[in-house]
Amino acid sequence: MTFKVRFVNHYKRRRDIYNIYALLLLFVIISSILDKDFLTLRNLTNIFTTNVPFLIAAYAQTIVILIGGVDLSIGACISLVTCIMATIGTEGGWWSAMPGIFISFLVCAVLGFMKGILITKFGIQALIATLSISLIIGGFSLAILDKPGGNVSKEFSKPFSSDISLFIICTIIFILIWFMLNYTKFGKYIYAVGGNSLSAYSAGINVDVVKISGFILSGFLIALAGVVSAASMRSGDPTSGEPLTLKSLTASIIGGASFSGGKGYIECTFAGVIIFAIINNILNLLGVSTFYQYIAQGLLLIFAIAITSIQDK
Amino acid sequence: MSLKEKKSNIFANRNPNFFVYEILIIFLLISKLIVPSFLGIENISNILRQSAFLGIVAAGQTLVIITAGTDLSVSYLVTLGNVLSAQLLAGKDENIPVAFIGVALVGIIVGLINGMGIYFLKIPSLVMTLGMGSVLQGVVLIFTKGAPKGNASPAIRQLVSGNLLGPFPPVIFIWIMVSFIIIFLLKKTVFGRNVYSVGENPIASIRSGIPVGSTLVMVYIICGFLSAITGMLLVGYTGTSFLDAGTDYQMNSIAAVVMGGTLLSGGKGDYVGTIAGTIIICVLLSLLNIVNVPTYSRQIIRGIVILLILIVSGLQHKRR
Amino acid sequence: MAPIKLASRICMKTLEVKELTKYFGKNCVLNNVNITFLPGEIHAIVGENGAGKSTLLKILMGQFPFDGGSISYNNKKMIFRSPFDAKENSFGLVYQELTLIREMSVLDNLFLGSEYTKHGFISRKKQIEKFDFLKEKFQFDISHDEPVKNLSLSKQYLVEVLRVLMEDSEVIMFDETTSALDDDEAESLFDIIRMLKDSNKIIIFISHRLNEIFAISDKITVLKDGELVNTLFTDTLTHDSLIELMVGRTIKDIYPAKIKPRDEIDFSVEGLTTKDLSLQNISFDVRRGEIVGIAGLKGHGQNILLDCIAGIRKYDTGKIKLENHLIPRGNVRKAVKNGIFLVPEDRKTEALFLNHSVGRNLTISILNNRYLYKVINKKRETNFINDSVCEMNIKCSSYKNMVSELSGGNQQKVVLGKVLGTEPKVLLFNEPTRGIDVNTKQEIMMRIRTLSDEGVSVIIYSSDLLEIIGISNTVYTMYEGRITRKLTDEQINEIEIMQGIHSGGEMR
Amino acid sequence: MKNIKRILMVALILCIILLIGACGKSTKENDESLKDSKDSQDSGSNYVVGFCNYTVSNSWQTQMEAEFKYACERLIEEGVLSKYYITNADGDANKQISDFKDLMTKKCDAIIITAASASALSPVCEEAVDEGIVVVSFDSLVDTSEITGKVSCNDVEFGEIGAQFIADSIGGKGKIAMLDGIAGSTCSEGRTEGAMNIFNKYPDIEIVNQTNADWDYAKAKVVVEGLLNSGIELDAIWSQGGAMTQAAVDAFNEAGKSLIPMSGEASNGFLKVWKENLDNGFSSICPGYPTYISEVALEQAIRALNGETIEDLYVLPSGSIGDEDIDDYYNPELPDSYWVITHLTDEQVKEIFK
Repeated sequence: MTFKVRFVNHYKRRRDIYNIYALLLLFVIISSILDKDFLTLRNLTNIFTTNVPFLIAAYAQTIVILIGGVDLSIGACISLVTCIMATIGTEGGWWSAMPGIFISFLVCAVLGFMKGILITKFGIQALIATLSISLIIGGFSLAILDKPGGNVSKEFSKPFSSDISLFIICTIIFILIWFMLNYTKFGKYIYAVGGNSLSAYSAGINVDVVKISGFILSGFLIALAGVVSAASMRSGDPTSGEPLTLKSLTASIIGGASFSGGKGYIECTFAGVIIFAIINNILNLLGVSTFYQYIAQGLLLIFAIAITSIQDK
Repeated sequence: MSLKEKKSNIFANRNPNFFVYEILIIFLLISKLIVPSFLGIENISNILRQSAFLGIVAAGQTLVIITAGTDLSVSYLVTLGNVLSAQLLAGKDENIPVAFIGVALVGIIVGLINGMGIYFLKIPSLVMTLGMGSVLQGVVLIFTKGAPKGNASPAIRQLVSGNLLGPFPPVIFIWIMVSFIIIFLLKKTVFGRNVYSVGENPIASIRSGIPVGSTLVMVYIICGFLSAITGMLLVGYTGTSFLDAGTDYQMNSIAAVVMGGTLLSGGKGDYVGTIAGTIIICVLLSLLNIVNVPTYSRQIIRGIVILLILIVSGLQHKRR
Repeated sequence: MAPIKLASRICMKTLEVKELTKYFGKNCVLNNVNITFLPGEIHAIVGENGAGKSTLLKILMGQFPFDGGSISYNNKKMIFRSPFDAKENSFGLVYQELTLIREMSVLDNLFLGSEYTKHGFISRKKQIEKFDFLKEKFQFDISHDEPVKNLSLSKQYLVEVLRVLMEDSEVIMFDETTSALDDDEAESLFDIIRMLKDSNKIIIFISHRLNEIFAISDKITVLKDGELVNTLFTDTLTHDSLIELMVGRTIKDIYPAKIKPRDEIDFSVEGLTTKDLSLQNISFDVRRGEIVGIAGLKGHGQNILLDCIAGIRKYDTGKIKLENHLIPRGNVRKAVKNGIFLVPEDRKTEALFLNHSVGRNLTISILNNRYLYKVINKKRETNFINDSVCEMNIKCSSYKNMVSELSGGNQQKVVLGKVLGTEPKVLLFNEPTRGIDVNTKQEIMMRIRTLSDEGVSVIIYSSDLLEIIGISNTVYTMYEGRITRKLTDEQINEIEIMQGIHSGGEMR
Repeated sequence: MKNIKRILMVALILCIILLIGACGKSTKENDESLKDSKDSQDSGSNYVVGFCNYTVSNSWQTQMEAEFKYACERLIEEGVLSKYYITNADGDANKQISDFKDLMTKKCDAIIITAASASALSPVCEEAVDEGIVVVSFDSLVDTSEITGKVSCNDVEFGEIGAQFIADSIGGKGKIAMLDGIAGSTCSEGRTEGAMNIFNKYPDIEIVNQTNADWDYAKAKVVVEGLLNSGIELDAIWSQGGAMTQAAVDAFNEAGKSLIPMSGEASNGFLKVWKENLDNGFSSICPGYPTYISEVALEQAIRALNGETIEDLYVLPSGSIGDEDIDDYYNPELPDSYWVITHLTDEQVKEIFK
């Protein structure tokens, strides 16, 4: 096989990934032409670091979408975690935050388990099940903190909000998820269950267990997003996570994840998040009226999907 | 065929509406126990008025969900209808035709774009309407410059708050009319059949000679129209317009439809169930408002009740 | 095969099904079935649709529990709770429907559920080694990296088969695996099956194609309505005697006598060509009431041709004319309005609304194409449905039954009833009798024949040559997107057709 | 069908291009203003300021943002400013952090901020101050002392004024309902806290219902209608939003009940209802919550940039509108969503509300 043929074959198989990064590149180029401040190290670092909770939430959403579901309670869960973090172990050193982290992870895992049970065992569709769950979680967040406040230990949040450590966290998380999806049985099962649950069942996979585990895993990521969010805000906020629900969904979809399940890549979701972030960033830098940002985001979403769906045809 | 499939089929054959109405009655009885005056004529009239707004939006949503889609842009369209009609009305009755046409047109155009994107560009409805919602949000803000203006005209106010026809405001009768039309459309017309068929199996629909494209587009147009009109009716309720007039209609309309036994996976369900779902939600909200408990417990109770209804009624069955 | 040889094997690992009984609700789908499967033997199970063949395999595979009797393998009682359980005990089933996951690669599909791991992580290297080993052994050409959705249907079935072979199962079952393959592909599958036979596996094989069964099996078990009719050695049976066992009576000829069509040309296709050359300059005429057969190997353009005529796909140049007026291309609705209707290959996904009632399925096309008013007249609709159910002989307790509850043959009748209601002028059939038992097949063939009597032109593509030969007035053979031969009357025989579909020989 | 697809795609691409064009246009305008300011560089100081707003979901926010805009434009004409930026975080604290950093990227000399979350924005504000940027927080304050200055109009005081009015008018005894804003928001909780401070002093006041009606007319109306029908006899309603009080008055009138004392907020819509119902014996009070708070914050920031020392916390005097002051504030020509305590001129207001 010549190099060209091999490349074409490779491109065909990995088309989604290449396309989304081409789109990302396009956005970077347009943005850097539009504003000279865009392509500065400082700005690029900002784009990345201020969107870490968003990024991790989008990973969580992608995993849920991969198993053929959708999670509209991500935002509410993240708010809940920030509230927990801001009320437990608020003073003292690094280690004082540990109980909060532990409880957050535990709570999110339990919530993930509940969502999984509702969807698999009770057969309630993910959309409506997670919407209801998000109402309930929102209630609990308000019960813990009735308004933004509380305090996250400074010792703890310092390292969590520095650029380098955030970068390291993201890299580790990315590699872990990527490795999990590509090189473990569980990862393959996630794709299989989402792609065709009946086939997966007949291949001897316990579909329900995989789905529930997927929700639990996504729960862990949500907890992490919440912890990072709490650390960067140094406080809790019962409503702060709300916008992340639709944002994470949008980013996953821009990244090419399909609602029918079994299709999507973590590396594409990453690109989706960054594209989303760049749009906000460049519109801010240009000083465009905030009203137009809604329209830009809406059109981007439709635009990105239209391109991929036409290619799929 | 597997045992499981058979069971689910038997279950599906049973009229699901029966169950929703049972739950509605139980709900009303519980309300009566908690708040003795709950079933007074005035309160019923109030709840029905709330249901009318939600019910009209849910009517469009029902059609969309039967075609296996979901319309997330309804809430923004309600808001847009709200601010647009208030501005066009400017407090004068003679402006009603202009306002109605303007609002209806906007609803229809938005529905048309939604439907076209979903059918021709093959964009999943959730994504299309999500994006459209975001665009509409921007349009509302640009249109109002963030400061909504205008007022309801007396006739519109009478329509929603007046009591020309006994204790019930006329808007309830509009809802009843819409209900009849929707039920008639779904049950008795070829269009209704096509809606079900498109939701059940789009490929077979194309090959059976069903005008899939126009059916889908029509469904979204109806949904857009009804949502925008609800926005106009809301002006009669609020007297003026607000930037977040429609926010609640997104989740509530979907919840009402799903509770009413329509599957999100499409092809099944009807509006009769949705009516009960709508009233259940409005009763629940009203009840939670009256009972003096902290906001957080209200939210928790609301979520749990919706989940419980879904679980108990088992209206959804697993789809592979 | 000599019985002595068998006796010597009796001590080997045999699979015994004893008094197996299974109910679906009140329906008894298997009643006291006793079969013994021996290693190194290809055991075919035949019977009409709904005879319980697939159910039997699914029970053996642990997908369904059974209600009575026992299954023992190697003298041990077996109760499998899930397919996984069965797989652990070296049972393997090649399903009738594809069970691959389309978005995943061939390799991931092959090893799904039984991944090779190293330190808990998937070892791609080991998997590729195994894949190459299989590739060598069974001689096929598939790239392990390719997503399954990019493969042709027959390759997908091959992957399906490989999945089972890879397990080194001792009991290997094939549930109508060949129905989607053409003769060549089926033959290469048989080579693989013979190879398995030589390595002393138990092989259970279900097929509706009697030719195949005679070609490959050693023993045949006949099931009818969930009951065991008999188990016999293949060489003691003939086609006719087998059919007699299956349906309980002789069918002299499935295909009704041919009638000479009228002379006027009703429908014509001129120079159909697509850009990717999957169709090249296809031209033919169809007379009123003529039945035209299209023969060809899978993937030589027959599906595309039918899709183009029915308006499902677009062609780039050429014309299609019905009664001298042009049919617009790529528009299903216009085609249907003009009376051109396709009965598709895959009825479940392309023709039926499985969760809607029989009645709704029957009337949906008419409502859209013949009824002029938009409001449904309940009485007229019910009358039509009753007539249709009666006429098509659809077996259902009420027209309100879900179509998904019907058997394959009855589902096909629903599709046919739906199409006939619109009073078509040109009917296209893509594999009209795929997965349908002999009895229903005969009914459908009779129906097609009466239609042509009534002046409907029919175009049929089937991978079953006998069917084409049995019913067609004219046969066109296709090869690489071109029509290679036009055969009429006596020319329609296996040899001529085989020559046409296997060579790029010019049209005579 | 393929053609339709193509057309749709082209339409979409055109939309995107138009949008980018719009962006381009606005940059050009900014560039021009930059040039203008360079011409006048010797005369003025040419600061760049940013306004990090957290939401424009209601008309108060919009009007407040407009006050900032007009003030900036005036200052540009005077040559004090060269450029200004406004960001809007849509209620999302995380997005506001990133918006804030974008403003830093744009090298703003001063940033004024109204925060989505009191503590969430503190770290970035401190970071900006460390870099020598003047940061002034107002309205919804950030929770740190390490910023240049704060401008506040006390929410707690807002709540207290309304609550005191209620307590006085029902004689410190009776059943009241409370209508709150959006649950979990600083503003709403602050006002409620103020109200509770007063109500807790009167043991005879019983709070029979407390609901978050999200400052929304429709929600408040549903709540009040429900209460009226539930048979609870209310003596007063404490509301922390103009639209909510407006809704409550309407609900009472529609039910044919006689009006009870309610507290309100200085929106034109509420003043209208109030004025219409004065004859029915309706009495209310509007604590002042001016929209020009953003302008004050901007002035504070400019003073700081000019090297003056500014107060750590500048509290805007809270006034209130009583029954007798309505005519001074109510403007029948303007829509309900107009906020009457403003520094905008009538023309400017009309431009926003036309």
